[in-house]
Amino acid sequence: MGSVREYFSSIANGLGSAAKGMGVTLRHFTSEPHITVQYPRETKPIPPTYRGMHILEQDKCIDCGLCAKACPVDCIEIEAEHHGRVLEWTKFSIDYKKCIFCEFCIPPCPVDCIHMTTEFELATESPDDMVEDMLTWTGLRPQDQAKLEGKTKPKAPAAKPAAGGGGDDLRSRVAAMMAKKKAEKED
Amino acid sequence: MDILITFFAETLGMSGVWPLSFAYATCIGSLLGFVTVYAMFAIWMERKVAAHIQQRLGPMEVGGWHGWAQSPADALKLLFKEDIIPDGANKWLFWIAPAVVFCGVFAGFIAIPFAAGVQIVDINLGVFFIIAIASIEVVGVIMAGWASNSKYSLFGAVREAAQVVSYELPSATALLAPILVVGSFKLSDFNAYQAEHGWVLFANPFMWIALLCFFIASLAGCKRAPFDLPEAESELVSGFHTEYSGMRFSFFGLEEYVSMFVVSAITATLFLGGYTLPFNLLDVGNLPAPFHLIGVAVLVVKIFAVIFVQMWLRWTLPRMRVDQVMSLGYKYLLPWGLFAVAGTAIWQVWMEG
Amino acid sequence: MNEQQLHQKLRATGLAGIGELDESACDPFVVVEGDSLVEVCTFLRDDSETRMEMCHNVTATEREGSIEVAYHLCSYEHHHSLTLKVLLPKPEGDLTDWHPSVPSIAGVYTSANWHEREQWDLLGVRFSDHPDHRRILLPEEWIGHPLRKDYVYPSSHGGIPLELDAVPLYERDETTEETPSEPRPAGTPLNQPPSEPSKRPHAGGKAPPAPEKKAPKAKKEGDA
Amino acid sequence: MEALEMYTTDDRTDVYTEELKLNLGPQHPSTHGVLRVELKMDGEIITGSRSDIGYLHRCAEKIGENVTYLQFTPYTDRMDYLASMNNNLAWSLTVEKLLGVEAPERAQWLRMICAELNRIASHLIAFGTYGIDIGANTPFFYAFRERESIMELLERPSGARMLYNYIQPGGVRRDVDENWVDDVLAFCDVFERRWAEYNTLLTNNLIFIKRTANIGIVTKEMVFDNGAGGPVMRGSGIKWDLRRDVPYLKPYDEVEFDVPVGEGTHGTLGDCWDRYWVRMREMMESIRIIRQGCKAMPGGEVMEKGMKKMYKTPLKPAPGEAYVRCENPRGELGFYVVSEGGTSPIRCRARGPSFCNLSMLDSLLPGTMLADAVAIIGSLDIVLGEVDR
Repeated sequence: MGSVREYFSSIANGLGSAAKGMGVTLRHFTSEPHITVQYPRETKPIPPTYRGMHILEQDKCIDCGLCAKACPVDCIEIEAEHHGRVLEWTKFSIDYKKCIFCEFCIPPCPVDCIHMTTEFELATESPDDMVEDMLTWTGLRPQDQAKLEGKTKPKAPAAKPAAGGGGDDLRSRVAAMMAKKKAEKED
Repeated sequence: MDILITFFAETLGMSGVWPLSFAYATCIGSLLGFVTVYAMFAIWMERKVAAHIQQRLGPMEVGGWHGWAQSPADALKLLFKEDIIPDGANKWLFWIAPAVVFCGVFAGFIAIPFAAGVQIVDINLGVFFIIAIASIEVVGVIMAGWASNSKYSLFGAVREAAQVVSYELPSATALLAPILVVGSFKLSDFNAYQAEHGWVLFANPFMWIALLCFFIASLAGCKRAPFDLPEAESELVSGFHTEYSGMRFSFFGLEEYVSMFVVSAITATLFLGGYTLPFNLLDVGNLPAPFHLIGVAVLVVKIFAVIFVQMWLRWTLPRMRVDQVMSLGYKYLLPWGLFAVAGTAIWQVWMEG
Repeated sequence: MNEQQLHQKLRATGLAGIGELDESACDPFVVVEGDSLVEVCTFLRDDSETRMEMCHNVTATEREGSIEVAYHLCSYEHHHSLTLKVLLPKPEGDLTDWHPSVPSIAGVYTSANWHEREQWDLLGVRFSDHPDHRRILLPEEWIGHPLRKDYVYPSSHGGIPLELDAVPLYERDETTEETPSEPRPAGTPLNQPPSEPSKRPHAGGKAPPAPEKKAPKAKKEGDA
Repeated sequence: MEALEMYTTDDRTDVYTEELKLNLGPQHPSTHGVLRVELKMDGEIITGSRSDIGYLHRCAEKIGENVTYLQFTPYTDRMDYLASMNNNLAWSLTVEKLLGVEAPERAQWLRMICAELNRIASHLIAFGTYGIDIGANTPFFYAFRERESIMELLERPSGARMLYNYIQPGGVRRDVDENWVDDVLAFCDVFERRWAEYNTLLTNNLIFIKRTANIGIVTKEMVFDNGAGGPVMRGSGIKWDLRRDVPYLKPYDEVEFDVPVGEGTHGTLGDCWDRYWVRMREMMESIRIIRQGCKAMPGGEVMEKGMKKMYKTPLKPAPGEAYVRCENPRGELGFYVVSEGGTSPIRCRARGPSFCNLSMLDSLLPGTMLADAVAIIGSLDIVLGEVDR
C-alpha cells in the first residue's frame, strides 16, 4: 500500500507545492513594486566613499611618484620637470584599461592631492581614450613662469588641507572638481 | 466562409473556382496578419508578465508606452539579420524546417470557431483535426534538429519527438470527456451546447480532472515550462533551434506562441464556453453579421486568460527531467484522463438514464 | 596533538627518512625524504591517533638552491594539522629541462591528484606513479613551467601574440611579415613589459612602466 | 553499466545506443563560467566524463610573486569574485600571521560581519543560479534583489560593489558610517521574510525536489578523498566548520551558531538537495551571526597602528612561511605564503575550495542524465575564477 499512498501523495504534493509557488509569484505580480532602475534616466545614490575614476588637484601635487609606486598594475604615469619647487608638467595619466580601482594610490599621497570620485561611466569609443589625462595644464602656467623668472620664493599654498583630509570639505571639493571636468569634457 | 464566397461570386461577379480560391486567400491572408500581430503581442505580454513577476519592468523604451513596439522592433531586427546556415548542415532540410513547423501549427486555425460563422471550415472531427495537425510540427522539429549538424540540436529534436508523441495520448484522452458530454466532435456544436447548458466545465465534477489533464498535456505539447526540455536553455543551450538565426529563428518563436493560442482556443471552446458569454447573457451565436465580432472578443479574452496561466506557470516552476516527463504522461495524466472519461460516461448514463 | 607530538609519533614509527621538525619558520614543518613519503602519508592517514583524513594542499616552491614540495595534511577528527616537506636540491647548470621527481601521494589521498597536476604544470615537478600526469591549467602543448624563476615568457602561443605591446590582431596588416619579438629577459614579471631599469626608485622590486613601445614603432617605420 | 542502477525507481530501458561525445562548455549556459566537460553519452545517459579547466587562468600566483603583500589583496578579490570579502580575509590573516600582528578588536568584528554578509550574497547566487540550472528563472531575480541590498551595504565602507578590497592586513580599510549597523540589522529582518519565500517557491517544489534528490550523491569517503569542503562536505553529513572548530577570528568563538548538515531529507544523504539545503540554512546561520555581531561589536580602531605605514612603505615580513585556512562560502580557502624577507613573497599559493570540489565531478557524472549533470555542477557551486586562478 505504500506505493499507492506515495502515488496519491505525490499528486497532492506536486499540485500543492506548485500552487503555493504560483501564489508567491502572483503576489509579486500584483502587489510588489518593481525594483529595477531605468538606468540612464534614473540612477541609484552612490556613497561618497565610492571608488570611481580619479581626480587630481594639480596645484598641490609635488610629483613624488608615490601613487605610481603603490599601484599594483602600474597604470599611473607621471612626468614633470622640477625647477626648484616649480613644476613643469608634461604628463600625469591613468590608464583605465589597467586600473583595478583598488584605492592604493590614495593613502600614500603626502599632500593629499589625488582622490577617487563617484564617476563610474568609463565607456569610450576607442581603447586609446581609456588613458585619461589627469592634468589641467601642461608646461608652466604664467604664474609659474613669473615665479621662475623672478626667482621669488613661491608662497606656500594659501589653505593647507586639514591633516588626513577627509570630511565633507574634501567631498564637496571633489564634487566641484568632478562637475567642472565633466563640463569641460562636454565642450 | 460562405459569406466570403457569396461576396466574391455575386458582388464581384466571379465564376468557376475563383470565388472559393479568393475566399481562401482572404482567410489565410487575414489569419496570417492576425497571427503575426498576436505573436508580437504575446511575446510582449510574456516579457511583461515575466518582468512583473520578477519585480522588473521589462521592455520600456521602444515605442513609448511600456515599450509596446519592442516586439515589432525585434521582428524587424530579425528580418535584417544574416541568415546563417552552419557548415555541414543539410541545407534543404535546414531551410524548410521552420516552414514545416509553422505550417503544422497554422493549419490548426482552420477549424477554430472564433464566432458563429467566423470559422473557415467546420470540420466534422474538428477537435481531433486540430490535435492531429498540430503534431505535424514534430516533423519539422526533427528536420531542424537533424539538419543542424549539432548534437545539442539533435538532443532537442529527439526529446521533442518523444515528448509530443507521448503527450498526444493523454491530451486526446482528456478531450474525450467533454466530447462525451456534448456528443459531437464538431467544434461548433460545443458552442451551441454551451450556449444552451452552460460551460462544459460545470457539467460534472470529472470535467475538472479532464481540464487539468488536458491543460498539463497541452503545456507539454507547446513545449512550455515545466516541459520545455526540447529547448532547455541550461542543458541544451537552445535545443533544436540552437543553430538558427534571423527570420528562420523567429519562425520557431512564432510557432511556440501560435501553438499556445491553438491549445488555449481548444481549452476555451471545449471547457470554458467558447465564444458564448457566461450564463448566455447575450446570445452571441445568433446575432446579425457585424456583431459576430463580440463572440470573437469573448473567445480571445478567454484564450488570453488561459495563455496568462501558461505564462504564470512558466515563470514559477522548474523544468522536469526527460524520464519524469514520460512518467508524468504515462503514469499520471493518461490514467487520470481515462478516469475522467469513464466517470463522465457513467455520470451521463446515470444522470440521463 | 600539536606538531611536536606528531613529529615524535612519526619518529617513533621507525620509518626511514624523517627529518627534524623545523620551527624556525612561522609554521613548523617536518622534512621527509621523498622515498618514504608515501609510507609516512599512509601512516598519518591510517593511525587512529593521527587520522589525517585529508591532504589539504600540495605546493611546490622554488627557492634559491632547491625546489621544495610542501604537503599540508589535516585531521578532521582530531582538529590538528601537519606540514610535510620534500626537498629537491637543484643540480648545476641549465635548469630548463630539469624536472625533479617526487613519488605521488595520489594513491593515498585522491585529493592530491589535481594539486600534483597543477604543481607539475606550473613548476615542473614530476610526480612518479601519478595516475593522470597531464597539465591541468595550461594547454597540453605549452612549453615551460611558468612559476619557475627563470621562466622566459613566450612571445606567442599557437599564433596568438602574447606580448603586451604586440599589435592587436584587428589592427594587423596581413601583408607585413611577422617579426618575432625578442624573448623576455629571465625573471621579468609576467604582468609587465620588458623595459629599461627605472630612474625612479620603485617599490616592491618592480619595474616601472615601459617608456616606449618598441615593436610596433619599428614596424611602422618599416612600412613608411 | 553499474552506475545505471541509480535509476531503479524510474523508467529506463535496456537499449544502448551508439556512444556520443558531447562537449559541455567552455561556453555553455550552465557550466558557471568557462568549465569544459567532455561527456560520453549513451542517449540521455552519461557514461563517462572528463573535465577540463584552465580557461580562466590569470596567473594569480605568478603575479603574487611580483607584487608586494599589500598589492596582492585586490588580486585575491578576483579569485572567488562572488566572495571577495572572504578572500581578502584569508589573505590578510596569512600576511598577519607572517608578520605576527593581530587586527584590533573592532576590526575583527567588522571583518566577521562583512564576511558573513558576503557569504549570504554568495549563497544567494548559488541559490539563484541553481534555480536557473533546474529551469526556474524567477528565484534568480529574487536572489539578486537581496544581493543588491548586501552590495549596497558593503559598498558604503568599502567603496566597491563586488571587488571590495576592504579587509587588509592589519585590519579593515576604513570604519563604517554610523547608520551602517542599523541598516544591516534592518536587512536581516527583511531577509528572513524573503528566505521563507524562497522555500515556498523553490525549495519545497516537488519538481525541484525530484530533480535534485538522489542525484549526485557524495559519500563521506568521497569528501575526504577529494578534499571537498564547505556545503559540499556538510551536505554529506560531516559536521565540520572551520569557523566553529578552528576559529580563525576571535569573534567566531563568542557568537553562537549552528553548523547545518545534510540529513538526506528527500532521499540519500549527500545528494544535490542536501547540499542546496545546507546552503539555504547557512544563510540563516549567517544572519544569526550578523545579528549577534552587530550587538556585540566594540568601538575603537579598525586598523593596527603600526600597519598604517604599509601604504607608503611595503611590508617586509621575516623569512618564513604560513598556511592559513578560512571557511569560504564554497569551502576551505587556504593561502600558503613563503617569504624570504623581501617585499614580495617567493611563493604565493592559493588552495581554492572550488578547485577541490570540482575534482570530484568526474566521479559523480557517470550514470546520470544530461539534465542531472547540470544539476550536479550547479550543486557543487563552483566559481571558475577560483578554480583556474
